[in-house]
Formats: sequence, structure tokens, C-alpha cells
Amino acid sequence: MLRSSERRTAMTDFLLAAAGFVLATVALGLVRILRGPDDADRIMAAQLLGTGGIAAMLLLAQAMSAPAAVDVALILALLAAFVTVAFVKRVDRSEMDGA
Amino acid sequence: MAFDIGLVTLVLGVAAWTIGARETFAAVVGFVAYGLLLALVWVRLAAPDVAMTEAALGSGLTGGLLLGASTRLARTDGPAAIEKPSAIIRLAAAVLCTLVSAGLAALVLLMPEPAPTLAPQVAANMAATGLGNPVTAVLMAYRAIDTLLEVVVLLLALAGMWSLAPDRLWGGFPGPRHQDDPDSVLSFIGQLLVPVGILVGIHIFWVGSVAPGGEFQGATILAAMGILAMMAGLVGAPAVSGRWLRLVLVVGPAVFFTIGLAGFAMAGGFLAYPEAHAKMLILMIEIPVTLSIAATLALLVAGPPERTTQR
Amino acid sequence: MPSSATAGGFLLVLAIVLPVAGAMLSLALGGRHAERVALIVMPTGVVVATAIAAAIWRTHSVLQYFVGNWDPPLGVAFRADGLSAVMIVTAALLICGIGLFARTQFPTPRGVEAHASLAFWTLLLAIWGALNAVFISGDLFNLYVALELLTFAAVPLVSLDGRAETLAAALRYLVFALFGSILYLLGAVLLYGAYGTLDIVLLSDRVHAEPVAWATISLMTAGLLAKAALYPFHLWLPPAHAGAPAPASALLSGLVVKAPFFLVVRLWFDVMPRLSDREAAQVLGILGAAAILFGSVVALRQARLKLLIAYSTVAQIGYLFLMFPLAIKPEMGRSWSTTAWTGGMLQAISHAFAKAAMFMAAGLIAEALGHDRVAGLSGIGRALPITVFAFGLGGLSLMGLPPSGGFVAKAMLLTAAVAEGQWWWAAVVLTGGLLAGGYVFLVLARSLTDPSEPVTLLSTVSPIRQAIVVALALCAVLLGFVPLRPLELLQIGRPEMAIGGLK
Amino acid sequence: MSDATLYGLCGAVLVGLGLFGLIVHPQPLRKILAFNLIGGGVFLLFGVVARRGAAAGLGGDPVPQALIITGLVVAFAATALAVALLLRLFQETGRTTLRLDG
Amino acid sequence: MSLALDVLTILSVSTGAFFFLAGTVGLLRFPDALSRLHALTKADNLGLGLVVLGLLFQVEGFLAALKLVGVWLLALLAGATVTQLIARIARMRGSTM
Repeated sequence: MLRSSERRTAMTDFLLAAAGFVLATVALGLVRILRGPDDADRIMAAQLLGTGGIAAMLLLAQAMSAPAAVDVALILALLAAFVTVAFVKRVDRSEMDGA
Repeated sequence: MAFDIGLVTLVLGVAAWTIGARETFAAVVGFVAYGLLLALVWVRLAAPDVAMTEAALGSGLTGGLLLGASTRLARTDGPAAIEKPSAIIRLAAAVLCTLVSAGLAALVLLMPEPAPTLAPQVAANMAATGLGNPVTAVLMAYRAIDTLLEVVVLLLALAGMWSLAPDRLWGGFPGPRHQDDPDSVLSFIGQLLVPVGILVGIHIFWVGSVAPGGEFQGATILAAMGILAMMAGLVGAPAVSGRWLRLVLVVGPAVFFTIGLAGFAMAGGFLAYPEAHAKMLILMIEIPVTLSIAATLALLVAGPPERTTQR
Repeated sequence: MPSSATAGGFLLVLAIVLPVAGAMLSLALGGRHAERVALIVMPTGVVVATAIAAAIWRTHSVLQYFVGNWDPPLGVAFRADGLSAVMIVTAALLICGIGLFARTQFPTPRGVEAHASLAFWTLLLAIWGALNAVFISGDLFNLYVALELLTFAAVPLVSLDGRAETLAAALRYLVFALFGSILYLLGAVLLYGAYGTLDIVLLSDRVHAEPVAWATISLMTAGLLAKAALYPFHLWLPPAHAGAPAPASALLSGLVVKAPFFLVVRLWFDVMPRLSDREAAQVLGILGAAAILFGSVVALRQARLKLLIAYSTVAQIGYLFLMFPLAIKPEMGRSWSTTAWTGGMLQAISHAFAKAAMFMAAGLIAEALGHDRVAGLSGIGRALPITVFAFGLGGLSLMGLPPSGGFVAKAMLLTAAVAEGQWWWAAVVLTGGLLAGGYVFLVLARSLTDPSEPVTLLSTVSPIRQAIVVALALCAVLLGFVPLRPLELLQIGRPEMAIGGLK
Repeated sequence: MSDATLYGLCGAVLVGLGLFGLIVHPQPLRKILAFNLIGGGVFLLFGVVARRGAAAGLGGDPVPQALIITGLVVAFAATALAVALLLRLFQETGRTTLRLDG
Repeated sequence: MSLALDVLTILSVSTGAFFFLAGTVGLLRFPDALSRLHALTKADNLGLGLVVLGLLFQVEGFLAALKLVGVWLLALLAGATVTQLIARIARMRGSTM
């Protein structure tokens, strides 16, 4: 049976590792933005990156016992939505131009 | 440590991509990702206030601004329009930049131990400011003059941007027209997100006096929500010559100046606060300043006036 | 350096708050009020500037103010020594002259708000506030914010007319300026990392010769040179200064580029005096010499009057940097170094007046003729004698002919160069003067020739505006008559230099 | 090597990368992006300075942290002004490169 | 008790991380946009949701928990926008996608 303090460090390490894993996977998805082929894929990849970033931020908040990082995640979630809408506008426009 | 190495690798990878991507649009997406990763870095560096600013401003609002710009410039993005510098110049630039990086890296390794810091002095004087967040104390008390000048800088950037409008459009509305289709997804999202976002913005601003957060972060969120509402067609952009708009823009610095000058009478100095009322006075400055910054940031994203009619 | 705030320190606060609050007010009120606000702020600002100079002159010491009563390193200090005072007074006088000149150019019609005039008056006041902040702030980061304020106010002035060329010029100016700011900021970051403060006085005690200090001074100097348009960073200047409306050109060429130069002086002489050695200073001198020769030669070949004047600015900025190899000379006597230093600063001031007068004279000529082609100036000397006279007076100072401030300044640089055995700088000063004589003569000769057909002026030129231009040009000339005693004001606050060098 | 040093090295590389982009990209929008990238690197170096200055129960020196926030806001204003200029230029001329003979 | 919570956290967060991986693989490997979209939404909603769930076992206090859930809901909303949008693009382009 692990002592409580040891378990805390183990948990911290796990949460950090999980954050790193999530980040690494979604970053891989960025390749999609390069490859395209069209804007829909790019939006999806960016969306995935945003969500992954939020997840990593939340994990970090817990691992570092930094509750303020949850507020950062909140901001990220809001601004991700904002940037997504800016994307939408872009696609809207290029669609209209194409039509 | 392993996490940090991974994070640094990602940051550098995304940065390299932002520089190297062939298409401007892909580079902009890379930049947004760069900001997101930097926000994580700031948390790792025990700077949550900066993390919030980076997430909201560095990545979010700047990202939105640049996305808009890359859209409008998109049609000229073809390779024909661009002449690349010659291989020799590129090589020389690469050598120069490697040297710069190496030099800076050496300086990082040479940084003195123990590092000089003002943290003890900041902590020792916190009581006089009545604040619980040291970063806010620096921004609103010790170095309030920086913050005051910075608010002016923002407004001046806006005035400068407006001055780019041709005379016939002066007094008109900034940014392109957004259709307001009440049934659209966008409009629905806007109606849902904007109120939530405004609450979050106020929350972030409000906790700033005791915990990470503050006026710049809160104002940026409010600005983003304002732009979102405009993009969703919920509200129209205000005319740049509107009296009310001008008032909102200027009220922050005006109150800042007034309370700063009143400091001569109250506490014997410009931007000095009497200890008993420091917290209240700082709050009295922060509320209008947040409003002004939010409006200024939103209008900076919206751009110079481009049309004379709302519809 | 006093260890606490000094009496009269609040004047420094006013010097910043007054114009900046004025800028905010004109933006808020808009319309016709913008100009009125400026017209109220201008004389008040001159009073404040004079009061600052008087206070320093009377007490023979530095004015100091700790903002919010927080002592550095925690807080920000404002400090004004003699140099700051001279620059503040110069800025106040020039801005008043430019403002009065601009009244007809940026009138404010009843009812509708004209964007160019609102922007001009707001930006004029903002530039003034930013300049004063640059001259008195004692904190390197606060100076960064002030520099950015200056940039954001100056860049839009270039493209007030909204033509494609000026938009491109403004964008290029902005890119250079931002590049400069980021290098400057990087230097400030490294300084804080090494010494834990950004206060100029505290830093001057703590900095010693080590890699981080070398890196910092190189980065910050490079950044400031990009903003000051010293060769080879001059590319942005000619189109920007030539494309702007005449009063804006006067402001940009006369004052705005002097702010980064002023900071280079602060950096080399006040922040890191122990670091600035002669070898490094030679580099600045060589760039300055290159600027003088290149700028003058290119100016000679310009077909348009405003571009000619703009290239002349490139050259005259070069002179400012000749003072570095001459004034930084620790191993020999101080006296010649003081002479060179004073000469450099006097060059900054007299060029400010002369160049503002010349740009505004060119503006009047262009308004009257509808163009500013040098080849088409024939007969303008007869049609606008006063304007051309003012242009010539300004040119006198650029050439360094007596009697003018430029003459005294260049004579001081020359004397110091010869006395210190660095004769090559003397050769550059003389060659530059000859070349300047060439381009000024080119313009004057052309305007004094008889035209093939009589000159028709598109509009009458207001005598008041001509008078303002002449007054500014006369200021540049009168600086040459100032007995050297008032120049001691420049030395107040720099104990390391002996006054005796002035003779 | 401490975490702070690692991020410091990252900042150093970012400055170099951004500088490269600033020099080699002819399009102003890419230059603006590169400028922001350098800004990120410079602020990161400052953040490392702050982190190293952790003392008095604070996780980092709050003075540089506050200055970074100010710097980020100024950088945003610069970006917005540059973008507006670029878009206006594009409206007038239809071109997006900045040739020196222009 | 807290050991049980820790185990739940580890399980939940690991599953969440796996969904992120699945989403990325789907995004990279699936042949057409619609199936990629399908993979993405799963990863998005479930991945973050499971991470949040796992963290809920660790946080103390109702407000902190509420904030975590709030973050998830906001992210869901943004995800919904994307889904709607891509569906619209698909509609506009007809069957070319």
C-alpha cells in the first residue's frame, strides 16, 4: 500500500503524462491542416487541437494544484468557440465566392 | 521534466510550421496553436495571469484578427504573386538567426544564480495596495503609469486605424457586413455563448484583485464576445463617430487620469493611493478601464470604417 | 542623482499628462473640438516646458519624481536633466509651430467631422506626450511603452491622405519600428534578468562589462537605430517622410526620429557608461558617416523636393552619430568629449528646427504650384520669396555655414575630431557640408531662375504660415548666436563631464 | 538543467525562428506573424526570468509577469494596426507584397 | 476511499486520452470527410468529457466541480458549431464530399 504522499506524486505524474499524451496526439492531428484537402478538414483538426489543449490545461491544473489554470481552460474554451466562428465566417465567404 | 520537454518540442514544431508553411492560412492556424501551447507553458512557469492573457489575447483575439485578414487576402495567395528571396539571402538569414538563437541560449545559461528578483519587495508592499494578487498590484499600483500609458497606446492605435478610412466612409461602420439570419447556427451559438462569455469575462475581471485574472484578461473576453455578437449578426458594429462610443472608449483613461491626479491631493503624489482607500480607488479605476479596453480591443479587431450604412 | 523626489517634480507629470489627456479629449469630443483642445494644450505645454527648464537651470540639479510615491526599483521614476529639458523645450516650440502651421491644412469644417483633421490633432498631441515621456522616463520598460505610443501615433500620420504609396510607406515604417521595438524589449528583458531592475540610475550602478551587458547594448542599440533610420536601416524613411502631409513630415523628420536617438544617447552615456568603449563607438560613427555620404548623394539626385529633403534627413541623422566615437574616450581628457557631445546634441536641436521649416516650406511651395518637382521650381523664388528665404535659412544650418546652429554644432564636432586626432571624421563632416550645399543650392538656384513662362500659383499662400516657417528657420539660425553659457544647461546632471571643454 | 532553463532555451530558439521568418517572407501578413512569434519568444524569456525570481512565497517574480501582460497588449495593438494598414493597401492596390521600389 | 477515487480518476482519464488518440487517428486515416467528422465528434465530446469526469473525483468543493463541467459544456457548444458548419458545407457541395 502506497503512503498518501507517494500516491500524490504518483497521481501528479500520471496526470502530467496524460496531459502530454493528449497534447501529442492532437498535435499529430495538425498534419491534417497541412494536408487539407479542404477547409472542413482544417476546421476539424483545429477543433480537435482546441479541445485537446483544454483537456491538457485541466489536467495540468490538477497536477500542479493551480486552480487558476481551470480559469485559463475556461478562457480557452470560450476563445476556441470565438476562433471557430471566425473560421466559419471564412468558409462561409469562400463558399459564397465559389458559388 | 519529461512533460516540459514534450511541450517545448511541440511549441518549437508549431512555431517552425508557422514560419515554414506554404499557405498563409495554414500559418495562421499554426499561430493559434502556438498561442494555445504557450498558455500551457505559462501555467508551467507559475504565471497564470500571463496564461490567461495569452489564451485570450495572444491566441484568441489575435488569431481571430489574423484569420479574418488571411481570408480577405486569400485570393492573392497564389504562388505567382510572391517573389521569394534568393537562396543566398535565405542561407545568410538562417546563419544569422542561428547565431542570434545560440547567443541568447548562452545568455540563458549564464543567467546569474541566485536570480535577482523584486518578489520580496512586491510582497512586502502588498498591504498598502489592499490587493491580494501581486500581478495586479504591479499593474495598478507600483507601475500604474505603465498601465495608464498602455491604455492610451491602445486607444491611439484605434485612432490611427480609423484614420486609415477614406473620407467618404468616415463616421461609418467598421468591418464587413454580417448577415443576420435569425435561424442560422451562428446566430443560435451567438445567443447562447455571448451571455455566458460576458459572465466569464466579468468573473475573470472580478477575481483579479485577489486571484489570477484582472482587467486585461476580462476585457479581452468581453471584446471577443462583442466581436462574436457582431459576427453572428446579433448586434451591428457601432458607427465610429457615435458620441456614446467615443465616451465609452475614453471613460477608462479619463477616470484613470482623474484619480491619478487626485492622488496629489489625497496621498501626495500622482497615481498614489491613500492606504485606507487604495483597494476601492483601484477598483474605481479598473471598472471603467475594463469597459474602455474591451471596447477598444473589439474595435481594433473590427477594423477601420468600411461602409456608411448599417444594412 | 538625488535619492528622492525633488521639488517641482510634478512638472514632469504635467509634461506627460497634459498632452496625453488632451489627445484623449480631442478623440472623445471629436469634430471641431479636436483643434480647440490642441490650441489650448499648446501654449500650456510651452509654459510647462519652460518651467521645467527654469527649475533645472535655477537649482542646477536633476528634477526627479517617483510615480505613485513608489521608489525604484519597484516603481517608476521620472527624471529630467539638462538634456531632457532642452529636448522638452525644443519639442514644445516645434509642436506649437507645426500646430499653428497646420491650422489651415487640417481645418475643421462645421457640422461634419473630417477624419484627417481629427486624426491629425489627436495624433499631434499624442506624439507630444510620447516624446515628453521618452525624454523624462527613467525606466526602460516605461520607455518601451512610450516608444510604442510614439510609433502608433506617428505611423498613421504618414498615410493621412490614404493614397496607395503612402499606405505602403506607412506599413513599411511600422514593420521597421516594430522590429526595432522588439529588439529593444529583448534587451530590457535580459537586463532585468541579470540585474533585477529596469531603472536607469540603478542599472548604471549595477551594470558591468560582461556578456549579457554587451548583448543588451547591441540589441537595444540595433533596435533603436532601426527606429532612428540610421543607415543601413534608413529604407523606410524617405517614402514615409516625403509622403506625409507637410506638417506631419516636419513632425516626423524634426522630432520623432530624435526620440530613438535620444535613447541611444541615454543608453551609451547614462545606462552603460562603463561599457561604451571606443571600438564599439567607431561602428556607430562609421554608420553615421555612411549615412551622411549616402543620404547626401542620393538627395542630390532626387527629382522631387520632398524626397530630397527626406534624404537630407537620412544624412543629417548621420551627423548625430558622429558624436559617439568623439565623445566616448575615457582614456584622454574629458574636455573634447564634452565638446563633441554638446555638438551632437546641438545638431539634433538645430536640425529639428531647420528640417521642420524646410518641410513646411516645401509644403507651401507644393500647395502653391500643385507639384513639388525640383525641375519645375523656376520662378518660385520671385512668387514666394519669403518661403524660399526660409528654405534657404534652414539649408544654411544643414550645410553648417555660419551663422546657424548647424554651424556651431558641426564646428564642435570638427574641433573635437581634429583635437582628438580622429581627423577622418572631420573629413566626413566637411564633405557632408559640401554635399548639403550642393542639394540646397540646386533647389535655390532653380527657384531663382527666370521661368520660361510666368508662374501661376494655384492658391495664395497665407502670410501667417510663411511667417511661422520663417520663425522656425530663424530658430535654427539663432541657435548659432546663442552664447555658449546656456549650453551648460545640457550638462546639468552629468557630473562626469567638465564644463570647461566649451570654449 | 531546470525547467525554467529549458523554457529559456525554447524562447531563444523562438526568437531566432521568428527573425528568420521576418527576413525571408516577402508578404507583410507573414511578417506580422513572424513578429508575433518573436514576441512570444521574448515574453517567454521574460517569463523565465520571472520564474527564476520565485521568492517570498510567490511562484515567480510578479514584476516581469505584469510587464509581459502589458507587452502582450501592446503587441496586439501593433498587430491590429499593421493588419488594418495591410488590408487598406490591398483595397487600394490589390497587391499584398511590399516592394521597396513601391 | 480516496484510493478508489484515484483509481476511478486513472481509469476515466486514460479512457479519455484514448478517445483523443482515436479521434486523431480517425482524422488522419478515414477516407472521407463525413467519417472523419464522426471520429472527431466522438473524440471531442467523449475525450474531454471523460477527462473532466476523472478530474471531478479529485477536486474539492462544488464550485470547482461546477467550473470543470462548465468548461466541458462550453467546449461541447463549440464542437456543435463545427459539426453544424461542416454539415452545411456538405449540403452546399452536394455529394462531392
